[in-house]
Amino acid sequence: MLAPTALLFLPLLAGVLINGLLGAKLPKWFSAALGCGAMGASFLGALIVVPLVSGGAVGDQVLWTWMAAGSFSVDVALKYDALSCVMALIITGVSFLIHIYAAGYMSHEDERGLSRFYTYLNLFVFSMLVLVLGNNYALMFVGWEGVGLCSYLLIGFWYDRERKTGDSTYPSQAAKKAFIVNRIGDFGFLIAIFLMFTTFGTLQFDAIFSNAQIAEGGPALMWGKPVLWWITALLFVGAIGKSAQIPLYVWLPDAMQGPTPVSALIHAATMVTAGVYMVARSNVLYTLAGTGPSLVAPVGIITAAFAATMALTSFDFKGVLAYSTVSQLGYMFVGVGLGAYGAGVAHLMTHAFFKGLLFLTAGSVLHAMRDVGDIRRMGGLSRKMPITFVTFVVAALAIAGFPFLSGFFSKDAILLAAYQQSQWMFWLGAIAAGLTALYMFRLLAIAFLGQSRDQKLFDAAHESPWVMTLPLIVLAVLSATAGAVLGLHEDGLFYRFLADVLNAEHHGTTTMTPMFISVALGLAGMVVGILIYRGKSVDQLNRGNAISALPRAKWYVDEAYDAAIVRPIHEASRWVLWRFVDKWIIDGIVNASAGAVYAVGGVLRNVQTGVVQTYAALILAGAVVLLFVKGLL
Amino acid sequence: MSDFAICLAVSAALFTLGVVGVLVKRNAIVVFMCIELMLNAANLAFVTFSRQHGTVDGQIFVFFVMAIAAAEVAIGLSIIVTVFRNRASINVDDVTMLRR
Amino acid sequence: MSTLLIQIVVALAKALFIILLVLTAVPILVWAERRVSAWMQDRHGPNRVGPAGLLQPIADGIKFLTKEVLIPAHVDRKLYLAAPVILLVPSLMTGAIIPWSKPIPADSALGGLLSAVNWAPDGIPFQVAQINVGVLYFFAMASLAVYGIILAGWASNNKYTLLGGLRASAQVISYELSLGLAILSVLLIVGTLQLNTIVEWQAGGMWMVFAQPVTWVIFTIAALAETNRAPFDLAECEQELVGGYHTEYSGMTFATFFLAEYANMTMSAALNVCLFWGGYTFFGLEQILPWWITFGIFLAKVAAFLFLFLLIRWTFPRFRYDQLMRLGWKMLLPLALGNVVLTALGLAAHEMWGVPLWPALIVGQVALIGGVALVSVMRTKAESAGSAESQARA
Amino acid sequence: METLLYLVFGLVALVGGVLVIVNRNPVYSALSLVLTMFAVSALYILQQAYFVAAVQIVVYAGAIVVLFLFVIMLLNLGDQGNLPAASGTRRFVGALLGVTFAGIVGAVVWEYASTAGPAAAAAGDIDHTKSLARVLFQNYLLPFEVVSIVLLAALVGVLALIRTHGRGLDSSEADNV
Repeated sequence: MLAPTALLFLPLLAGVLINGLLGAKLPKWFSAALGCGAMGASFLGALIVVPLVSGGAVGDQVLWTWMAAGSFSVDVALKYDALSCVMALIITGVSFLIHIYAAGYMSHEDERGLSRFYTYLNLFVFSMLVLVLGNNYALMFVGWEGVGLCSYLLIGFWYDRERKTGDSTYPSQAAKKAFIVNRIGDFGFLIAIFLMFTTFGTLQFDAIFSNAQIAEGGPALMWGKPVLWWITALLFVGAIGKSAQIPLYVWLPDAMQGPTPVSALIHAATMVTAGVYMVARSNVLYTLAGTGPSLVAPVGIITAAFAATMALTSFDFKGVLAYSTVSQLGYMFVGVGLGAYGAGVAHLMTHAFFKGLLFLTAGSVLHAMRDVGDIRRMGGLSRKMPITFVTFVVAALAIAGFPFLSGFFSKDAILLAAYQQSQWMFWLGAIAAGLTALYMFRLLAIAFLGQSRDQKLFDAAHESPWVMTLPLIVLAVLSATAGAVLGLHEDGLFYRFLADVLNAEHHGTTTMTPMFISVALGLAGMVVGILIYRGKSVDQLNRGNAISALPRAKWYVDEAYDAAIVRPIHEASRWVLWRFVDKWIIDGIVNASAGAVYAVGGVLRNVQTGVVQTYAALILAGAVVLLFVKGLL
Repeated sequence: MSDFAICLAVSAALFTLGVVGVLVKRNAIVVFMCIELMLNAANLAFVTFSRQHGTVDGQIFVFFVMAIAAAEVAIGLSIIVTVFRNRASINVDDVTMLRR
Repeated sequence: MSTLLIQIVVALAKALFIILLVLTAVPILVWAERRVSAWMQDRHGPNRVGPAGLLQPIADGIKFLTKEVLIPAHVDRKLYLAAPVILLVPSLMTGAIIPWSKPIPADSALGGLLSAVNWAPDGIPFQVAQINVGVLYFFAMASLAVYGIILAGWASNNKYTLLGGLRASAQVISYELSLGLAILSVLLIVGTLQLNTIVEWQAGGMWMVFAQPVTWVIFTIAALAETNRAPFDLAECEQELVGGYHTEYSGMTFATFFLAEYANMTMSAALNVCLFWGGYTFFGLEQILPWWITFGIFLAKVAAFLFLFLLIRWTFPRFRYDQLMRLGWKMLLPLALGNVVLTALGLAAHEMWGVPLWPALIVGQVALIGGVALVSVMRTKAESAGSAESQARA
Repeated sequence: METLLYLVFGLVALVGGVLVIVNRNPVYSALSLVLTMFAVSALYILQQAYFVAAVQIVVYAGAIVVLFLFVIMLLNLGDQGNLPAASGTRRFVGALLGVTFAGIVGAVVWEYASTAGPAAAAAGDIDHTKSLARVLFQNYLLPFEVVSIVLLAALVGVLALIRTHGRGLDSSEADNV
């Protein structure tokens, strides 16, 4: 197992080190080739792992002891099982495609920028692999923070871009926002880790899961809830932050300030799904604690519907996709929350394909439109960029749940689970599915169909080079066929593969009803979207109504946070911490100690005569005192 | 009063004389001489204890002290010469650059 | 208690005898020096007072004694007067460890008298003190001689004397090293510091000089320098420093310097004889001869050495100061070091592999001479090449 | 009888030590130092440390103090050599510290000496130069070598210290001498 491990991690590490340390001196083609090559090697490693894992149980692989203090011991150890190798495969595969795509998309950067970009990208994938392959929560947290760091670095990749007029967000601001909001979630995750250590005395997955029963039967920790409930709840707080759920989703739309491949990779396909992975990984705990149906799934379904409304009203190409991502992540949480872990992971995978593809087409469009992301200035692009258009259509159909495309299987598995357990969740999910189809085809209709709204941009638009379109095509094929080929239908290959890890639960009987409802709503959404928005002028688009005003303003969530949290903290910091604590107490202590040292020094300075004999006399005096004391003792 | 005690007392007194000289004298060369006095006092104590214990190790130490004293004097005197060249003085009170 | 007192008396008597011996030798030496120099320079020398001028030194002595001791102003009176004595005393003290003859047998008249108070089966040593660090004692006393010179130079409050004193101190310190190293190889061979044992080791004609010719040369040169004799008399060279450290001295104080110089020479020669030329031994004859004849043999050898010193003085021109330093530090010292190493190697070969001692030592000496020859040849070549190069460049 | 000699030479050593400090003229101080050296050497001889005694004379009297004198004369200080002693305060402080120190050390010495028994029996071996050499070159070989390196370092250090840039040593120093 050591060889695939090395193949998984070492090329990325080498890429990080070489590009990171020498990048500015390397030619651009080399930096790009190095980044992609390292990624490809890692993908190869993941491909090798899959048959090994499916061939038989592969135990944990302990590399070395990371830290040990008393009874606390954490190993750097990897866990190879069905779940982690599926995740590794998705991550490395999609990442590989996006790496290649980025070589075209980022070709306008200089040597420094390009090598920096690939350094971060490789480091991100490395961290992501640590996250999904670690066999304990500590190592998972390392990966968790690593991807958070890379996310921060990549969102702020164009840190020197000025604030655009009239735009509240710009890269460095968005990066900070993402980082800080994630901290809130990480705080919960950390407390959960501490709780697990005090409860189980270890952080290793297997050890915790096999002892989980003990904690479940233990005494209540707080507010009448057992400790396991708190652990799972706090873990989910971490997942909320990382996977952009209500109430911590606000960073994700702003994160679109990063380069589009980054949005595709980190903020659609991989990092944001880490929370889903974590819940799926901890399925034993969630099943025991019962947190899933009571906390995870409701949060997920509300997020799914709520984000869909904002996606429906956004005029930013990537903004629509960002809210769509939030929404789809909500779906995944519904899946894992309701015990349909397989369905959640399946949607994670299909989402990685079609949402990655959507973002890549967005990148392609932005590339053609000189980085203008406002869909009100697009229109009729299908004539200029046929490949992009076709792949976009495939992705849109997949996400809308068009029958027998990949999204159809995964989304319906989730809705089935909801239908079996909770009617209100199912209906909300079904409506959200309809909204999904609606906003995707709204986007399609405005951007690709009809007439051009900005002739100058339209004339300059062109199809992207093959390095960009090739990944589009590959992903389009995957989006279309993944469901059928990988057996995402009930008891298919995919579920059987994951069955060992994910205790699939079956509630009630299988029924086709939810499928028909959601497909009907989806198809309706598609048709309505096309019909309403095709050929609309800019004015018509801008004209809002009472219903659309609130979601268009993003429900004033940012403003509410600003008023409720950010401003009070700012003001308190200003008036209490700065004007009082810092200025009087801390500065007082610092100045007083400095003054004391100065005063003592002023006295002792007289000793420092520079005359050697003074020093000798002092030495002698010391010796005399020592001898005297020694004599007294 | 045994011979042993006499030697030790002489050693202690010599050492004290050396200490006082180092503290009091201004002439750098004389200060060095006083250091030699102190070393001699130590040597005397070494030899005395060596005799008392009936081993020669103390005398060996005397050789080492002498060798180090020779090195120290050579270095010290050349420092004095250098200082004198630069400041035309061998008064230790004039050499106060340690202050800065 | 009384035995101790008598021992002290005997020792004092011996010491007095030796001091008188040296003091008697000085006038003879003065006369000899003047006659020899005259002979070498093809002139008459002193020949008016007494037969062949033999009474001349006595006349000189009377003159010195009666002359006023003139003390210049601005001198440091105490040190000015003490300096000549400080110079003389260590050289006389050196005589304490010289074995002047073979031990006086107990059955002789004098020996019987002495053995009444200090019985020794092997006879009474004609030696004031048989110190077990004998040679080191000589070395210590020799190193003190410099105080007289340096203090005389400083106390006279005269720049010429001061320079003379400085030169002397630097010179003595420099050559002490070579002297010590030369003695060291002798000590290595004999394995003792006691001078009488060293002499006895050479009994039967196995004189050290035959085994250690190079050592002897080093020793002699260094000893000459230590005694400030020509060609190493830079401390008193008339042309540069008027009279050197004793410029300001006159009358009896000056005579004391004279005395000290000749006493130094005598002791140096005596030690040379003891270390390298068998002391009082003479090819085994000392076994059968009475002790006073061996005493005579010793005196004769010393006289021969003194004659050699006189010859050297009037033959060689004086060194320049830098030449003196170069000779001491760059030639004699490395040579002496090499000598010690080779001697030690020879001894090691003798003790470990049973190589006969004398061949081992001789091989070492020959190797040393060969090495010196090689180095000098190479240096000459390098110098000529260098000069040719510089000429070519010019 | 022997104790008398110990007392005499000890006294001489102390007188020499006092003179080193009291004399204003450094030359006299140096000579007083020689006196002390001789007295200490005599104490060594009384304790049958003949070799150490001889080395004491050779090294201290023969080399170190000569070096002192050499430097005093080389600098040719004139009046500057006769520096006045330190100020009253410093003299007082120095004397006070010295007396305190002497008191404490004296008490320790006295306590130790009064409890110490007679000299150990092996004293007969002490005077033997060979046994000294054996101990030095067997038990203390490493320190011996280290000391030789220290001396070498001192040699190099001295050369570095007194080097005057641009001028050779021979020309300047030799001319002065």
